[in-house]
Amino acid sequence: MASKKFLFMVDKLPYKAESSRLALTHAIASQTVDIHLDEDDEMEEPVIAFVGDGVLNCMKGQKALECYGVTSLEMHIKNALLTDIKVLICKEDVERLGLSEDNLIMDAEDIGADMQSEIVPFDDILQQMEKSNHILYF
Amino acid sequence: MASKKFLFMVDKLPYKAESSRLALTHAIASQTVDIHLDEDDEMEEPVIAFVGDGVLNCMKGQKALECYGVTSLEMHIKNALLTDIKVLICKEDVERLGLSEDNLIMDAEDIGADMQSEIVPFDDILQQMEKSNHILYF
Amino acid sequence: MKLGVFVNQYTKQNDTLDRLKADKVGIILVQNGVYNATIKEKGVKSSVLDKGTEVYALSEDLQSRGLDPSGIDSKVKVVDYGGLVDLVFNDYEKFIWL
Amino acid sequence: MKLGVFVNQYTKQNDTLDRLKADKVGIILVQNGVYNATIKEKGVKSSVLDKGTEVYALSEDLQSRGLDPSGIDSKVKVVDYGGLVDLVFNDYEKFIWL
Amino acid sequence: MGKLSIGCFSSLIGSMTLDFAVKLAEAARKKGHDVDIWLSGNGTMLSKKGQRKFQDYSSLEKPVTDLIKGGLTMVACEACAEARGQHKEDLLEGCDRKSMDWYLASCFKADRVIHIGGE
Amino acid sequence: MGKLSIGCFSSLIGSMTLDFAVKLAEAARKKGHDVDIWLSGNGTMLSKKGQRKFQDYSSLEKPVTDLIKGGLTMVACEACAEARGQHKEDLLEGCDRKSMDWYLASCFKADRVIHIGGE
Repeated sequence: MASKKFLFMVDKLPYKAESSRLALTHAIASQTVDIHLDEDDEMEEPVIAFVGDGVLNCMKGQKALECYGVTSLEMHIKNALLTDIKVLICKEDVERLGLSEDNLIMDAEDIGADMQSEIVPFDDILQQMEKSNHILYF
Repeated sequence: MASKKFLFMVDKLPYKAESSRLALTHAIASQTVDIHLDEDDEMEEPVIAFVGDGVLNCMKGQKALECYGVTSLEMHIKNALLTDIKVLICKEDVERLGLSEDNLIMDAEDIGADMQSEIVPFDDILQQMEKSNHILYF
Repeated sequence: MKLGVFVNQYTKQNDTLDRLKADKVGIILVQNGVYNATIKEKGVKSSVLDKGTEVYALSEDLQSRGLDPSGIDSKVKVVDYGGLVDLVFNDYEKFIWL
Repeated sequence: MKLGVFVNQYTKQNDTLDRLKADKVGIILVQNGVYNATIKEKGVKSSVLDKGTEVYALSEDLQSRGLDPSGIDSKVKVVDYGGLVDLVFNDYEKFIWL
Repeated sequence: MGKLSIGCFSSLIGSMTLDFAVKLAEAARKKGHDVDIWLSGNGTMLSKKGQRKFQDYSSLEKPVTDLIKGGLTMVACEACAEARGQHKEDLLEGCDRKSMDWYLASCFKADRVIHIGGE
Repeated sequence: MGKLSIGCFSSLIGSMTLDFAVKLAEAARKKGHDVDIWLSGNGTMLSKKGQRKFQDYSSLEKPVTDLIKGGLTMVACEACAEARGQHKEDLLEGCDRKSMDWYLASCFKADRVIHIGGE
């Protein structure tokens, strides 16, 4: 039996490249990956890490649906939390950009998610890079 | 009778965005714009200015055709000179990037063009911006 | 020359923007350019705000990104698409999109 | 972790690249990333060259851009697509594309 | 009332740049201005008919079709479209295809030009 | 011999990123490796059949078709393609369309993954 771990990393800004949105939808697709795997293969719950200016994807109160008719990154991040994906936000970048937990999507309780986002030092993200079999850097 | 002047500016690198290529093909298309204009309208010979890292489009010896089967920016710039388009290259950026006339496409004599490129201070390009009716910034 | 400069990226530095010396340069923050209106990196506001005699930011793009209008630099005027059309026809003659 | 980092842009600064401390980081310059192998801005070579234990540049991308192989920093090994495939399978385990 | 020419060189969906162009055009039309839109490079993707609407992707076929019906002129670069496998039969209703000189002429006749480059 | 999965999220033509992916795949196939290519986001443009060849535009339909005939697997994201107006009948011969989980499974089974993000 093989077990593998994937890390999704995002350093692109939202609403300019499609990257951050696709990072989230691909990570969430891990829910249904089983149908393509051998019976004894298993994919571990993926981790998604926002680094660099990519942490701006995690800002609260995004009104993209109202303004442009397209789901917000906020909705995608909440869906990720709902599907028990670990969401990491790089502490150094949060501080550099003058942000705090108050500005960021730290949970998705409103849609019933238990999982919470975590603001962690880059070193923790580096550890995830080391532990993962593959890194999908969006 | 109306006479109008267009400035094409390029600050994007070659072979990453299609921008610089399209700047040149659009500028060269001014040759045939007459068919869409009123009889007494006239478009002045356009100017194309490379600024910022965009001056790297002007490097000599590009082998894009050999390596990737696609015409090089060098061929496009030479075609622009052949059609008497004024090609300006920003002096400040040429110097910043450690380039000189030796590295850059300064003429297209090999295909019979009389026009030569000119390395000029940004102030000259700013003057062109002021004199032009419209600026197409690629 | 009344030049309207669309800044569509959260950009730290742009050669052209740094060098512009038009009589009247207006900065129009759109798309990810709107982060320049609110984010203070290491406590310092974006240098883009110092370039133009006027600075505008598109409200729809601020809202989409969850940027709080109360956190916007006082120099920045917020406009919607309708206001942008008026700017384009009434206040500037030429535009560049950086 | 043997990490291969594709640098595909002529980039002045990248947060992730700055922070990497992998045991073996190899920098692979492709597309406009190859300018880092030759261009010295204001006489100073690109800081990207100091990040990896090994630095490679793709020959096809150097040639496409008219970059003179003789001007390439001595630290940089030039590889073609075939050489790149060997790097991918033999020298590194994971990759990121910046 | 004036005439605005918008050149779009940016790709569909991800960049939201075509969304910007379409919303700007809508607002300009509402105020009675004439608007031309030129699609070139990856921008020609907007001229492909049959774009399916999903909420996760920005979706522009409907607002663009409405704008064209209301008098906006939209033209795509023929060569850029063909190189992407978009042929005449793929073209959005009411949208035309021409060569690049059309865009220059549109700018020539315009009071204002907003040229939006590629990615 | 190993297996390489390449994910491409970048647009056709302008960026030359798909050219990079195709040339890397060619070189890997020549050395006997298995290669999967996943096209998502603007990368799905590569799965559109009928791309016309011009010398001013990079042109990939022929090399990609040859690679597929030679045993490479290429799959495009179905939703990303539909949102761009590319339907089943537009699909390049030999290329398939699936949902995103297919790519994750391809990476799962691969020895090496090169994931190339969007613009």
